[in-house]
Amino acid sequence: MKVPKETKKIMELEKELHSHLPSDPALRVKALESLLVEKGLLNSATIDRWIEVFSDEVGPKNGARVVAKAWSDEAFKKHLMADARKAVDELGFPRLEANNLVVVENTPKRHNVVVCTLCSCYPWAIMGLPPTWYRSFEYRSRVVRDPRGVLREFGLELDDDVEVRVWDSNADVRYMVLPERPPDSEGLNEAELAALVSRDAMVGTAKVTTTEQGN
Amino acid sequence: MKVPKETKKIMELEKELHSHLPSDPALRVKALESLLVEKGLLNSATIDRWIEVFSDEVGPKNGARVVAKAWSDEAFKKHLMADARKAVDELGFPRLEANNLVVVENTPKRHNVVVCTLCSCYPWAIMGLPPTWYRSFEYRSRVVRDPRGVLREFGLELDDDVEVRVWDSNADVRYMVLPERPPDSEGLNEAELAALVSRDAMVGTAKVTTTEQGN
Amino acid sequence: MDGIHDMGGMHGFGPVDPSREQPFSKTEWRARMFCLELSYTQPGGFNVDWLRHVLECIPPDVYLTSDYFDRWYWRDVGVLANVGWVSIDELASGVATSRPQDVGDPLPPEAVSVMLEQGLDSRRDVADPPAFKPGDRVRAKFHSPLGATRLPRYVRGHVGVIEQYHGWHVLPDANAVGDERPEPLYSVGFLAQDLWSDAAAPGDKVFPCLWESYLERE
Amino acid sequence: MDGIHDMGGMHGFGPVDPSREQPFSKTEWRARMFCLELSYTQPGGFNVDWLRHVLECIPPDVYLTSDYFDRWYWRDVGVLANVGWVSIDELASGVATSRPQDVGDPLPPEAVSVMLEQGLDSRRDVADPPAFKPGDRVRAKFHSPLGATRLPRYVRGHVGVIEQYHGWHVLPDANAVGDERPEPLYSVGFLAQDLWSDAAAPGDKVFPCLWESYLERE
Repeated sequence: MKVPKETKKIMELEKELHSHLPSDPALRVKALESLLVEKGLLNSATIDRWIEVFSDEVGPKNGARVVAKAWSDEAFKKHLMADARKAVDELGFPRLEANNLVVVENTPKRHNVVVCTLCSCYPWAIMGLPPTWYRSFEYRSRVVRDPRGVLREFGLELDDDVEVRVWDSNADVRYMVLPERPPDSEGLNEAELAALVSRDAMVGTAKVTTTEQGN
Repeated sequence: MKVPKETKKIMELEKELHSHLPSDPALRVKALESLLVEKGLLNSATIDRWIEVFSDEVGPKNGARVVAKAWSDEAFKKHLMADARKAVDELGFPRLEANNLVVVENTPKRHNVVVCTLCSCYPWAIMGLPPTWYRSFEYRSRVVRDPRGVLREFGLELDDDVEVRVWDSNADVRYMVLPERPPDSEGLNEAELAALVSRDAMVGTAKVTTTEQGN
Repeated sequence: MDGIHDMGGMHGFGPVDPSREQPFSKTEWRARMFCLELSYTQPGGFNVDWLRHVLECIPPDVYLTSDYFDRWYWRDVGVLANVGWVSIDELASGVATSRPQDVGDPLPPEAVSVMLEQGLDSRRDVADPPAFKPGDRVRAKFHSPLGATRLPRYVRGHVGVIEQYHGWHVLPDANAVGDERPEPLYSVGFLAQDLWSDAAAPGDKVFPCLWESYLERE
Repeated sequence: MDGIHDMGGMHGFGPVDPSREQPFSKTEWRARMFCLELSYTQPGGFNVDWLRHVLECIPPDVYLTSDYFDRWYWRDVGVLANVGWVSIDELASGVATSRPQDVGDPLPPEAVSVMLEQGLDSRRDVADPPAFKPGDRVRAKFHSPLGATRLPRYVRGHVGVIEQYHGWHVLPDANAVGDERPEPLYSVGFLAQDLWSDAAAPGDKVFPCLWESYLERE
């Protein structure tokens, strides 16, 4: 089917739709689902299945395993930094929204942080759904301009001599931050290390410590 | 009194004010007026007096007189184009928001139109209050980028060989457009000419014709 | 400041409705708000650049969803609350719990004609010659401080031609914070086709007014 | 497009609230909306660049006042209404009055694992060498068509340095309207101090991904 694609027409249409439909999004979404099912365009069981996937099967635990392995296995880390997608394939993780994965490494003198200023792109298959704050206008607008100020709001204070690198996921490249391994974590195995790695640490808005639980 | 002027603090304050005050602007404005009167910061009779001024004493009729005189008196027009403020002083018009007046002249090959993209600056003393559409986001955002499209929405279609000049009143310079005199207006005196000149013609979103009444 | 107010050239707003008019009378809240702004005693005295900047600090969603004169309300209560002359409780109730000291009498109705006659003028009497003359090619700087400025975003980084020199005017960036620093002011002409990828006609031009420190010679 | 979505660097938004979390379950409308988007039959087939562009066409005030997943709703009903597959009356009532022809069966739950495994990839297998290499200095063009683009406004006109080459990827500007035109894609590093007047630290950098036609050699 050839779809007409005129920006001005879509702008008018969006205005019209908004001015005619009720305000409660929960009601509108429910009506949309019923309508699409009736029209043969949607199977509600497929929605249920996706919700299961994002509740149980993909999430920041995937990324935490990647981080823990990179900390524990120098050859894997080298592979990960050179070609993150292939390295992550080894762990059997899916590829949805992570086909062009790039891992950026934090060091004592360099801190990385990830955003999508234009919408909220995020490596779903490796990290799950983006946090609510990641999708907020506050984060999207401010972290490219005042990263140190934003990180302070997360309780993360960076020294002046640390270089901050902000990665904008405005294309289909998806970023994951490889945080610094906490200094007092020598005795831990991969599973124990993975349990320390929070979602926020892989976006770059937190550090990993041995006293904190991953989420 | 030394006023603290910190942008970040004002942003926080505006957010806080908005989240705590009722939604109906009519009620809020009424409460503000009472409050300021009680505090000795405001005299309600002064508001009433200003409303009289803007209802009866200043308005587009002032500008229309300027236009009609420029059409009828070549020496005045020359003075107006060289130093609009001094020329307008001759007519005894006030200066509020028009101390730095510039008149831009329409010709068969050049059409001028005025906007303030950053707020809604307008030559009050000469033209009265800006029209509602002049203050709209639609006009402010679009007329600098798509002047021909916006003018079409006013029913004004310009030929391709007419140069469009858009004047942004972002500083304290205020613009008035001197429209083209309609060709079939030879016999008319200044007062009759002034009656033809609409407010929109002096902003540049209309032409003057002998069939149309000024407003 | 890169705020929502700086909307010249923004896509996404629909057609202009030229027929929209709002009533203006002594009982209309919009008329009262507009004229209140011209009448009340402002802390530190009237400073249009500070007022404009406070308006720009309204949250973007509130800015886009409020009536024009309601934005004036948010601005003026911001100006007053900033110095502690009004509180949120007072604004909600309309009842004063304190009164600012040493503010003198409020503006009487008789003062209106003088204000109307004279207005305010950002121009200053400086004899020094300006750096640019009509015809000079200049580039607008990437200047976007967190604070007041009147350099519209749509010309930043672009080259234009000086059209007209308007004398020395106080710089809004400084004046907003109480520092009067006049500079030469120019109308600068930019070709629409340089500014916008979707500009329709080759000869069309846009003329913002730019202060000298916003410009560099090209 | 110079839309409200292009908010990188905009002032006026307040502090981030890291503690905000939203529930995700089978009965939550946000979760259903998110997963509906992955499940329904889209006219012309799934095209992420078109979907993103339709989202950008939501009126700016609606964009700023709607929940994230509610914006997804507005996008998807726009996509559907644009081809006449749904009407405003149907969306309001939830009751279908017509049914699109020749659309086949909707996506079954069994298809989810394959989509999850493979995802979609904007990369194309093109062997031609890219024009730029890491270390090259490039300037982002003033490119702001009335249409899809992924060139963020905050780098336009600024000079950066090629950091990394990512192979050839379909250009969103063309792909959104159904024209697959791959180009070399790069991460480009810009000094924060070049981009923002109020940048705090001298070494900080911002790295958007830019397609080759967005850039010119400096």
